[in-house]
This record gives sequence, C-alpha cells and structure tokens, in this order.
Amino acid sequence: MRISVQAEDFDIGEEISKIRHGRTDLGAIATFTGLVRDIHGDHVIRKMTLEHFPAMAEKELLKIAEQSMKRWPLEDLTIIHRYGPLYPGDNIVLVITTSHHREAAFKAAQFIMDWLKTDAPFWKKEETDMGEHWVAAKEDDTKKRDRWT
Amino acid sequence: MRISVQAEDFDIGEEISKIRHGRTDLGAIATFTGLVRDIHGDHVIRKMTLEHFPAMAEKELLKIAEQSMKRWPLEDLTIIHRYGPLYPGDNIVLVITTSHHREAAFKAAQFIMDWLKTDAPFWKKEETDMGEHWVAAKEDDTKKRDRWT
Amino acid sequence: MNIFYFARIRENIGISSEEINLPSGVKTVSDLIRFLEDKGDNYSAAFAESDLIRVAVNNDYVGLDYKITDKDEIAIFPPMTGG
Amino acid sequence: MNIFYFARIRENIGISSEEINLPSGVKTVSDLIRFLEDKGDNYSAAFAESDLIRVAVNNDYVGLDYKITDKDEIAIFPPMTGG
Repeated sequence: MRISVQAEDFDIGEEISKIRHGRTDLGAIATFTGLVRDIHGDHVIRKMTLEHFPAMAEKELLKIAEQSMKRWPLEDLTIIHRYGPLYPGDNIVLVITTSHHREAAFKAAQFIMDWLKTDAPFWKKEETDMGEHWVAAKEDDTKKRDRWT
Repeated sequence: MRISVQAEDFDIGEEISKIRHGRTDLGAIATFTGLVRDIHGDHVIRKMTLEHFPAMAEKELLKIAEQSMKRWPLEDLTIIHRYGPLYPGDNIVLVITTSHHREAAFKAAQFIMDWLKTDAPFWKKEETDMGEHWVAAKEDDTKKRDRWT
Repeated sequence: MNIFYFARIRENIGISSEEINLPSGVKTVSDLIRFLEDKGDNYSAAFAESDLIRVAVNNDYVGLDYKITDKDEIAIFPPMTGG
Repeated sequence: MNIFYFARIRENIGISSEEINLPSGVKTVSDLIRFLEDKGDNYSAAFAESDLIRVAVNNDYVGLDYKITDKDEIAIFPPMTGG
C-alpha cells in the first residue's frame, strides 16, 4: 500500500509500474486521475490552490485505503494527493487499485474517490477571471459517498 | 478516439499522455488494464494465446466505443486489445476514458470492459501445468453486460 | 460460400476456412449448421452444443434463424472471451 | 488549548492558529464555537453558517456535541473538498 500527500507531481505510468513490479498474479488494474480543469461552471480557472491539514491528511487517506481493502479483495493500492498551487491540466489526485478481478478494482477505486471528495482534509481555492473563491462542497458528493454505507 | 487491435505491447503511461496531450479541460481520467494472471482457478498458467477475428475485432471495439460516447459525456477514449501469445504479467487490454466528471469516466470504462468480455471477437486459450484448454465464457459476464441494457 | 472457423470450433473441425456450395434446402444459419454436422465427426463434435455456437454473417453477429444466401461470408465460433 | 483554522474559516478569522484558556462554561465543541463567536466580527463571520463548520479534536473528526477538555487540540474548518 502506498499513501502519499505531496506537493510534487506524480507520474501515472511510473506509479502503475511500481504497483505491478515483478508480479504475475494481478488480473486487473484500475486507475483514476483527477486533474485541474480550465473551466468550472461559468469561470475560467487560472490557478487552484489546495490547502490541507497536514496532521490529518495522510491518516485519513490511510483510513479510506484500509476500508476499501476490507470491502473488496484488493491485492494492493496507491493513493497520492497533491497540495499547494496547481494550474489547469495539472494532476491533483491518483488512485490505483489492483485485484484478481476487474469488478473489485473498479468498485474500490470509485469508493476511494467518493470518500476523498468529502472526507479527506483538503480544500480547493480557485483563482478565476472573476476573482478568487473557495470551492463549495457539493451535497451531491455527500450522497455519492453515502451510497457505500 | 483511439482503437487498436495489435500483437505488440502497449505502454499505459504513454497512452495516458497521448490522450491528455495539450488539454487543460479534462477533470477525470479512468483507466483499466487487464493482465494475464499466473493462476486461474486450480491451474498454473504458463501461456495464454489470444485468437481474434481480424475482420470484425476493430469494428466491434469501435461499436462499443461509440455506444459509450453516446451514453456518457466523455471527452475521449482509448481501447487497445492485444492478440497472439502472451505470458503471465503481460498486458491484454487497456481502456482509458476521459471526461469532465469522474462518474462518467468510471462508468464508461466499466461498461466498455463488460462488453469486451462478451462481445469482442477474441478467444483465450490457456496453456497450464495440466495441459491446454480454451477458456469458457462465463455466464456471469453476460449478466454483467446485461445490467447496462 | 466462404465459411471461417475460430478458436475451439476451428480446432474441432481441423481447418480455419472452406468454400462450399450452398445446398438448395439450406435457408438459415441453423440449416447450415445442420448441413455441416453431416460432413463428419469433427463437424458434429464442433457443433455438439448449440449454446456454444456463435455466428457472424458478413462481419455482423446474427442469430441462428438468420437467412443466408450463397453470396454471404459466414464465420462460426464459440462464445467470445475477450477483455 | 490550541485551535487551528483552515481554508475559508482561517481567512475569515485572519489567523491560522491560537492558544486560548478554556472557560469553565465551555464543555462541548458547540460551546467553544459560541464562545469564539463573541471574540469579534471576524469570528462570527467565520461561524455564521453552522452547516459549513467541521471540527476535529486531536486529529479525529467529531460532532458539535463532542465533549472537550483544556488538553485537547482543536481544528475548525469548512466541509472538505478533496479528490
């Protein structure tokens, strides 16, 4: 299991290579990458700053990872979440799940993403053509998380 | 859209780079990689040969791709399916979906994989420690496909 | 008419394709399979379980009651196991 | 007691952390927020909508009725928008 909260960028191909390195028992690898978009609603995004709570961030990612390992027969997983100033096209978050079976890999990656949205202590601030603002939490994201409970 | 039926291996990181190249409007990239496993049920797998129907294979992948583009707001997608002799740990299939939203990317990748299992004209033959045999189609895979209809 | 065989069915029959003249009584895919079954034990073994036969005509999947003509190109194979 | 503020709440209040002496009447997280609100307009603006307040005590998320002591470390922040 690899959990990382970091300012630096990550390389998706390299992370996949790491998780499958030397293994011949994996049947399925699912990944999800979240990126900074140049448009959000009506706004043109120039920059996105991710603030985080250092003492809790890694701990909460680990908690989400452990829960997903309990719920699905996963072989391994990676969660990397960036913080700091980011720009359109930049990576924000990477989830990789590996399993013998595709269903488990897919479901677990989706589950982790749904929980990250509402339970990982990160906050997004957008700098747009109309000024800057904190991104509001979406009620819909809470609903998505709650389908799993 | 990139559809490829090929004997050669593919590089997941490179394929992701291709699909996001120069774009800053993508919020979500989901990928799924199917690999040859060294164990299948009770058997130790030494080799897997993928036979395909060349005149139909690319056409069917394109059909599945177009259906998923109609069902979800995808920005782009990649499907690569290999054929020929493969060994444990080798890549078999890669699906990449990109969208503004994570839900669409996840759902479409899962949909495509479910359809490939039952509707793409490929057949797997396993060479095991107990001899060789054609992999039987799973009824469960047909059910997984049919949830989408 | 050209017929192509794939995977287990190709191996059972022992050839990957053949050309046949469509007999006048053969109107549908299932008529064709019944006709082929009479050609020998390798054919009847290949087509023993009708659940395990899939057919494409001119590169489109069709059902067993699909009507065929002498100009069609037929492919017969077991259920797909792609992905 | 140490209190840490994050994101919008940090900006509203204007500081990222402070140390306070827990008044004797303050037993729960919501008591603490009511106490902080009286410290000034910047605080009352930060805590105006109770729906938009989340709290952690000693690095665990807790509800508003969670009981606190002077030894606890408190973090107050808006709903998370990770992922």
